[in-house]
Amino acid sequence: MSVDSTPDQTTGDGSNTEALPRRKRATLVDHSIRYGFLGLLLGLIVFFSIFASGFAGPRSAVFIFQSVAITGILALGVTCTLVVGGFDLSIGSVATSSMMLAAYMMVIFEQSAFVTIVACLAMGAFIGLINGLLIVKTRVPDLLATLGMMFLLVGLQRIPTEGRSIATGMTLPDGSTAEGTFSPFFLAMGRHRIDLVLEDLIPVSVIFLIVIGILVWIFLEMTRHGRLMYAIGSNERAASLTGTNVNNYKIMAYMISGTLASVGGMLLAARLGRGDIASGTNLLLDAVAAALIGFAVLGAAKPNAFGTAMGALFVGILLQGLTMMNAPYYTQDFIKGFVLVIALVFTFSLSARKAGSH
Amino acid sequence: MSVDSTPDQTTGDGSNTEALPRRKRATLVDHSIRYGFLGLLLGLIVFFSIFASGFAGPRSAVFIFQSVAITGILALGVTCTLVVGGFDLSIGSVATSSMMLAAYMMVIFEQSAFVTIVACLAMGAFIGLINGLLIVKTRVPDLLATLGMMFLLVGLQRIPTEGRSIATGMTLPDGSTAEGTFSPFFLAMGRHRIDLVLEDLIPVSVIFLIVIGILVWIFLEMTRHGRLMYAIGSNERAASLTGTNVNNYKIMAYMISGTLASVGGMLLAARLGRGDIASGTNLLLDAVAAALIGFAVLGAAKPNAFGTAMGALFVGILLQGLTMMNAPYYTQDFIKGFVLVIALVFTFSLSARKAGSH
Amino acid sequence: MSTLSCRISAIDKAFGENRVLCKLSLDLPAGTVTALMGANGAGKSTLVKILSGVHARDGGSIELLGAPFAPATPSQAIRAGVVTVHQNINDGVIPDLDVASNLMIDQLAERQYGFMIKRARLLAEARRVAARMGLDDIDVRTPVSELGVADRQLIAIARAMAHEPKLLILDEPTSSLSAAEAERLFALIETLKAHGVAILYISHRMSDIRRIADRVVSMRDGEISGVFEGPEIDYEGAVQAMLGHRMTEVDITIPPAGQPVVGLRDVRLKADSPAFSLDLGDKEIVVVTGLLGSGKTALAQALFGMASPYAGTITLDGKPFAPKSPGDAVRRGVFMSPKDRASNAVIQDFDLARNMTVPFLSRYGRLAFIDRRKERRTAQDMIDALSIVCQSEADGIGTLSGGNQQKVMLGRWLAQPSRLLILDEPFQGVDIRARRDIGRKIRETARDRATLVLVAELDEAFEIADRIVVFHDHAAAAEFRNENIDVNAVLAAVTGSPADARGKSRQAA
Amino acid sequence: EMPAPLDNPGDVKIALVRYLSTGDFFQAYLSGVEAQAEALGVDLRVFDSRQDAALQADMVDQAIALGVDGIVIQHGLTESMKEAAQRAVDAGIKVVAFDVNVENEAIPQIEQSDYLLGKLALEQAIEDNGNEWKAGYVYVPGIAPLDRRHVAWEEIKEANPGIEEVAQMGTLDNPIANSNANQARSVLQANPDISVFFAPYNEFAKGVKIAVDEAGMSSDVSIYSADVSTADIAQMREPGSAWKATVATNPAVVGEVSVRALAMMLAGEDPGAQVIVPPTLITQAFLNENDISNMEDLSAKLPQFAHADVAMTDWMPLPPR
Ligand SMILES: Nc1ncnc2c1ncn2[C@@H]1O[C@H](COP(=O)(O)OP(=O)(O)OP(=O)(O)O)[C@@H](O)[C@H]1O
Ligand SMILES: Nc1ncnc2c1ncn2[C@@H]1O[C@H](COP(=O)(O)OP(=O)(O)OP(=O)(O)O)[C@@H](O)[C@H]1O
Ligand SMILES: [Mg+2]
Ligand SMILES: [Mg+2]
Repeated sequence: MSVDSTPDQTTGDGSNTEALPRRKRATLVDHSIRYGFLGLLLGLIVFFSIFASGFAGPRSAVFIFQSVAITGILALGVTCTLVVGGFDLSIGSVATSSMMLAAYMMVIFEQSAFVTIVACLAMGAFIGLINGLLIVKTRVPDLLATLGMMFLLVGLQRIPTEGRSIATGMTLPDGSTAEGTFSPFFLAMGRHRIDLVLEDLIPVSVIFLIVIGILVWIFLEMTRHGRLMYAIGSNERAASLTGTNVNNYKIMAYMISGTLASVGGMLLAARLGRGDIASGTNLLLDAVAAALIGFAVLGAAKPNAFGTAMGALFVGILLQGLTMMNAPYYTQDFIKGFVLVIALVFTFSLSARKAGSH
Repeated sequence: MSVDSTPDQTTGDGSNTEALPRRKRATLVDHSIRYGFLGLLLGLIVFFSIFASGFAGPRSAVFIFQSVAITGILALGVTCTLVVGGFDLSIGSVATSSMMLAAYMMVIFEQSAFVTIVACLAMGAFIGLINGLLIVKTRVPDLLATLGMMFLLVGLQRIPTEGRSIATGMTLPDGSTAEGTFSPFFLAMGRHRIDLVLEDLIPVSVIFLIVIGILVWIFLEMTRHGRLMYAIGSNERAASLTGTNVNNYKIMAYMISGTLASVGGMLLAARLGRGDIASGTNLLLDAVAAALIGFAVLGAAKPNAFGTAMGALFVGILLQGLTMMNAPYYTQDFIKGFVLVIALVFTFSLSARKAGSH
Repeated sequence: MSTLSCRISAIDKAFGENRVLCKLSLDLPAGTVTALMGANGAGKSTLVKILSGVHARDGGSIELLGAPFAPATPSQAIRAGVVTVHQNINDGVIPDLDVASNLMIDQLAERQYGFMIKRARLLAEARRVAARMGLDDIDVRTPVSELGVADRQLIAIARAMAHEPKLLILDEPTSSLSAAEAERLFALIETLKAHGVAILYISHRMSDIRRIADRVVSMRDGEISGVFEGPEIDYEGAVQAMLGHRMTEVDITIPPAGQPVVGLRDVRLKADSPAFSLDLGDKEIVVVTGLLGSGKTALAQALFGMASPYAGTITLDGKPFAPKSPGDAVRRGVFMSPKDRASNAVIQDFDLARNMTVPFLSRYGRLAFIDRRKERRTAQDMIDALSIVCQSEADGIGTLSGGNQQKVMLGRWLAQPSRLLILDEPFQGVDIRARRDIGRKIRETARDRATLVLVAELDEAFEIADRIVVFHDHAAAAEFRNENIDVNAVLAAVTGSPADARGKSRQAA
Repeated sequence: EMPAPLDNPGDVKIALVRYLSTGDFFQAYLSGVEAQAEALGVDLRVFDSRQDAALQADMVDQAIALGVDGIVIQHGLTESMKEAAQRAVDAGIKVVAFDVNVENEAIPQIEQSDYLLGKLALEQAIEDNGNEWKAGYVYVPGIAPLDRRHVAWEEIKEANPGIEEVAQMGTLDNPIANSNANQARSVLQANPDISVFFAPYNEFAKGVKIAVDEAGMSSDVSIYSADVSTADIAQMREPGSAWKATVATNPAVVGEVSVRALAMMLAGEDPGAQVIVPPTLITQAFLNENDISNMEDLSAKLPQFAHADVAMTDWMPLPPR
C-alpha cells in the first residue's frame, strides 16, 4: 500500500511532444497542478452561490466550517501520521471513546469540566503512545496495529455502560441513576458562539479547528520537528542515519493523532450533550478522505496540513451545497465520490505528466 | 542492537563452535514465528470446544466457514491488491453494489441467474479496471482512488431505487410493482447445502470460499504472474526495469479484487434474498482485518492467500465462539481487538528480533 | 570486431530547461567494450536510460543491428536485446523475492515461460547463472533483502549477463564492488565480448577502464568530446577530453601527527574475530580498506552508535565513547556518511538544500523554527565548494545525477565541524575531478577532527590517505603510511589468502 | 379551502431535518412526508444529517436561516436537539418532532409508540406459544427505538417467569441482516432448545430467519418482530416460515401524519402534545389468508395500517390513495 504518491519517474510514458512550446506549457501545467484544486473549490462556491439559495453568506460559511470542524481536527491528526509514513485507523474510535469518557466523567463521576478535559486528552495521548509503541517497538505494521486498536476501543468504550449511551438520568448497570450533568463550560466548547460582526457568529468548535489547523501547519512546515517527520516519511533509514530519533518522532506523531482525535471526541460530546454510542461512525472515513484529498492541494502530492484543511472544507462545501439544492442523501454520496475522483484525476495526472513525460 | 546478536542468516560453511547455541535459539524463535499464530488459532478452538457448548462438531465448523465466506472472499481480493503494493478500499461498496445489481437484474429486469451473474462479474471487473486505470494511468494514489470509488458506489447503488431495498413486489419509483423473483439457482449459491458425510453439510458459499482461496493461493504462489506481482509490490521500479508490465499487473490485481468483491456481493444477495441497502463498511473492515492478520501467519510478514484465509477463520472462530458463550456484542469487538493486538505483537516482535539489529 | 551493433545519431534530450544531451552521436561496434567516460551530470545515465527504454528521446535516431530502435518501455528494449544494469543498485533487485527469482525474473516476465513456475528448474537455472558470476556460495532461496549491497549488485549483473544480450549496458557496475568481484565481472565481460556482444561500459574508475576497454569515449556537457581507440589508448587524452582540462596530480603531504582523538582498545567487532587497537589522530585522514565483508562497515557502525562492539573500549577525546544511537554519536561530534546512498542517505522527497541540512536543523534558526534563508545559503556554499551540477538548491534530489547526489550526501556532513568524520565509500559514483575536489575539501577541513574513510578501491585510498589500515576478518591486519607506498604490499595485505577470504566474507554477511 | 397561510401554499416553506436516512423505513417515511407536502402544495426541503447528531442541530439552524415556516424533526438525540428546537420556536417557526423528545411544550411529539410495537408482538408470542419458553433476544442498547421496545420485553419477562432469555445477541454491523444471521446461527447452535426469538426490528428478524432456515429449525422456532417491508412480507409467507408475526406502523403514514400535524400548527390549530400513530399486528396467518404480497396489498387489506385518522381536519387535503 502506498500513500506515497510521488509519480514514478522511470515508467515515463514518453510523450513525444515537440520541445518548442515546452516552457509555456510547463508553466500552464504547473499552475493547473498548483491551483487546480483550489480553483475547483472556488468553482463549487460560485456554482452553489448562484444555484443554491441561502448558500452565500457568512452564516452559511460558518455553518460549513462547523460541519467539518470535528472531522477536520481528526484529519489533521491523521495527517501527522501520514507524514511519518504511517497511518492511524484508530482515530474514529479514539474520538468516540473520548466522547464516552467525557460523558462518563461528568455524568457518572460528576467531575468538573477541567478534570474531564484533562482525562480525555490524557487518554488520547495514551492511546497514541500505545499505537506508537506497538509500531516502533514491536514492529507491528501501522495499519494492523491501529486496526486492532480500533476494534479494541470500539468494544472497550461500551463495556462500562454495557453498550448504553450516557445521559443524565440514565440507569446504571447496578440499578442506580446517574445524577451528574454536563458542565456548562464543557458544553460551551461545542455550542457557544462568539460575536464577530454578526451576533453569535463563530462557534467555538470552528475556532478550535482554525487554531489547531494553524498550529499543525506551522509545526509541520516551519519547525525542524516537522521537517524531520517528513524526512522519516520519505526514507526512514536515511533519517535515522542522520541522527534523528525516528522512534520518538513516530510515537509523537501517533500521540498527536490520538490527542487531536480526543479533542474531536470532546467537541462531539459537547455538541451532543451526551455520550452517544451511535454517533461518530463516519468520522474515520471522512477524516481519511480529507487528509488524502489534501494531497491534491497546491500540487503537494504528499500529506500536508493546509491541504487537509482544504480537503475537509471541500467535502463540507459540497455536502452543504447539495443539501441546499435539495439533493437526496444518496446522490450526495455519489457526487462526493464523483467530484473527488475527477479532482484527483485532474491533479495527479497533470503532475504525473509533468514529472514523467521527459 | 549489537553486532554479535545478529544470527547467521546466510548459511556459510563456517563451522565455529560459538554458533551452536545460537542456532538452537534461533530455531525456537523461528518456530514461534512460523507457528505462533496457528497455535493461537488452535488454542482458541480448544478453548471454545471446552467452554462453549455446541462449538465442537462438524456443523459448527461448517457454520464458521460460512460466516466468514463472504468477508474471506473479499479479503482474498484485497490480498491481491496488497501484493502489488496497492490497497482497495472500494471492495465493501463493490460487494454491496453487486448485491443491488443482482437483485435489480432479477427482480426488476426479470433476468435469468446466468445473465445476472455475468452482469455482476462484469461490473466487478469493470470497477476494478477503473480503479486500476485511475491508479496506473492518472497516478492517483491507491487509497485515494479507491476511497473515491467507494463513496461513488455507495451513492450510485442507491440511485436506481431512490434508496430503497430491492425485493419482489416492491413499488418502483414510477409507481409500478416489481414482479421478478430471485432465481432458485441464484439463491442456491447462498443457501444450498451439499451432502458430505452428514446430510446437507457444506453450503455452496463455503465451497466458493475454499475454491477461490485455493485458486488465489496457487495463482500467487505458484504462477509466474503471482511472482511478478510480488516483485511489483516489493520494488516497482526494479520490476518495471526487468521488463515486467507493471501497469497491466496492477490493473489485473484491482480487477481480481473487484471481481471477487462482486462474487461476495452475489453470495450476500443469495443469502439475504434481496438487495439490501447497506454501506459495506463493515465488510471492508473485516476483509481488511483478515488480509492484514494474514501477514502474521507462518511468519510471512507479507500479504499471502493462506494467511488471509486463516485470518478470516480466526475472526470467524472468535466471534462465533464468543456469541455461543453469550458475550455481548461490544465485548466481542473488544476481545477481537485485544487478541488481534496480542497476536500481532507476538509475531512481529519475534520476527523483528530475528531480523535483528541492522 | 568491425560489425556495427548499435548506431546512435544526433540524440537530443532535455529535462525542462536543462538540455542534457545535444545531438549526441555514437557507434557501438559488436564484440567491443566501449568505455564511456564523463563528469558527473554529463548525461551518461540519461543516454543509458534512453537506450533502455526508460526515457523517451526528444530527437535523433537509434539503429540496432541495422533496424530502427525506439523502445517505449524497458521490456521492449530487453526483448530487442538491449540489456542494462542501471547505476542505482536498488533499481536492479527485488528485495522481497529470493535470489533465484531475482536472477530469473526476466524469464518470468516472458510470455513463453508458461503459466506455472517450475520450481526445480527455476532453482537449477538460477544456480547455474549464479555460479557463472561466482555467487555459488549463496543459497538461491535466500531473500535478497538479507544480502548486502555488493551481492545485490552482483545479482543484478548476473541477471543481465544471463540474457544473451546484443548490447549490454553496464552503468557503473563496480561502484560497490571490490577488486576480487570486479575481476570476475571482467572475466565474464570478455566471454560475452568473444560472443560478439557490444558492451557499453560506464565507470569513473580508471583502473577498470584500463583493464577492459577496447575504446574509450569521452563525453562532456551532453556531447561526445573524444573517441580514443587503437592498440594504445590515450587515457590521459580521454580524461582531458572529458574534463576540458588536464588532471593535476594529487600530492599528499602528511601533516605532523596531532592529538589522538579516537582510540579503539582491544576491540573485537564480532565474537569470533581477533581483537585490534587503532588510534585516529587530529588532522589525520585514515583510510580503512579491505575486501567485501572484511568488517569496514562494522567498524563504522560501532563508531556511529548503530551497533556495539563485542569487546573492547572506544574513547573519544580521552573519554569513554559508547554511543547508543546515531543521534548519540552526532551529539558527541561523530558524523558518518553511510555507503549505499539510495537506501541509507537520500531523502527522495526533499530538495537538494533540505537533504543537506537534515542532521543539523537545530542550527538553522531559533527555537524549533527553520530559517529558510540560512538553510539556502549553506546549501549554495556547499554546491560551490563541491561543484555540484544542478539548476538550483531547490532541485529535487532525484533529478541530480548519481555522482552529484553523492556529493550532496557528503556536503551534508561537511557543513558542520565534527570530532570524527566517517565516510563510508564516499566516492561511489563520483567522477575523477570531483573525487579530487572532495579529497581536497576533506583534507582542507581535516583540522580539528579525525577523519576515517572506508574504501574498497585502492586508488581512492592512495589519493586521500595519510595512513592506510587494511582490514581482514573484522580486524586491523596491516598498516601503511601513505608515502612511497608499496602497492603490492598493500594488495597482498588486502587479499590475504584469497580462497579463504571469500568464504569468510559470506559468513560475515 | 385551506386556512391562512396555507391558502397560499406556494409561499409556505417547510423543512424535514433527518437524523437517520439509510434504509427502507426512513425512505418510506420520507415518501409519506413528500406525499403530504405535495397534497398541501407547500415547498419541502430535506436536510439529511446521516446519523450525525451535531450536524442535525446545525441543520435546524440552517433551516431557520432559510426562513422556513415549519420544521419536522425526524429522530435525533434529545440533548443535541433540545436547544436547536428551542431556537426554532423562538424564531417563530412551528416545529413537530417525530420519535425524538425535544422536551419542549410548544413542540408536539409524533410517535409510532415503539413500546406498543414490542408489547403487541410479545403478546402475540404468548398467545401462540403459551408463557413458558426459552427465548433468544436480539437487542443493541443505545438505539432509542430499540431501548423503548426493550422496556416491553423486560415487562413481559417480569410478568411471565416461565419465559427464560437464554441468549441475547445483536449487532448493527452492515449488512445488518447478514451479521445477525451469523450471530443467530451461533446462538441456535449453542442453544438448540430456543423456541421463540424476539427480534424487535425487521432487519434483525430477517437475520434470525436466515439462521433458523440454515439450521433447519424452521418448525421449532418462532420469530416475532417489529416493523414491516415488502421483503419481510415475502419472508413471512414462505412455506413453513418461522417468522410468525410482526407489529408495525406504516412509515409512510407516519410521514403524512407528521406533515399534517405541522400544517395544523401553521393554521393555528392544536394537534395535541402527542400524536400517536397506532401500530398494527400483522400475523403470518393474516398475510396468507389474504394473499398479501407487498405493502400496497397490505394497505388495501388492512385499512388501519394504510391510514391513520390522526391529525385530521376537515380542510386537510390528503395524498391520493
Ligand atoms: N529525472 C530527471 N529530471 C530532471 N533532470 C534530470 C533527471 N535525470 C537527470 N537529470 C539531469 O540530467 C543531467 C545528466 O544526468 P545523468 O544522470 O545522465 O548524469 P551522469 O552522466 O550519469 O552522471 P553520474 O556520473 O553522476 O552518474 C544532470 O544535470 C541531471 O540533473
Ligand atoms: N545480510 C545482512 N543482513 C543484516 N546485516 C548485515 C548483512 N550483511 C552485513 N550486515 C551488517 O553490516 C555490517 C558490516 O558488515 P561487514 O563488516 O561484513 O561489511 P564490510 O567489511 O564493511 O564490507 P563492505 O566492503 O561491503 O563495506 C555488519 O554489522 C553486519 O551486521
Ligand atoms: Mg549516472
Ligand atoms: Mg558489508
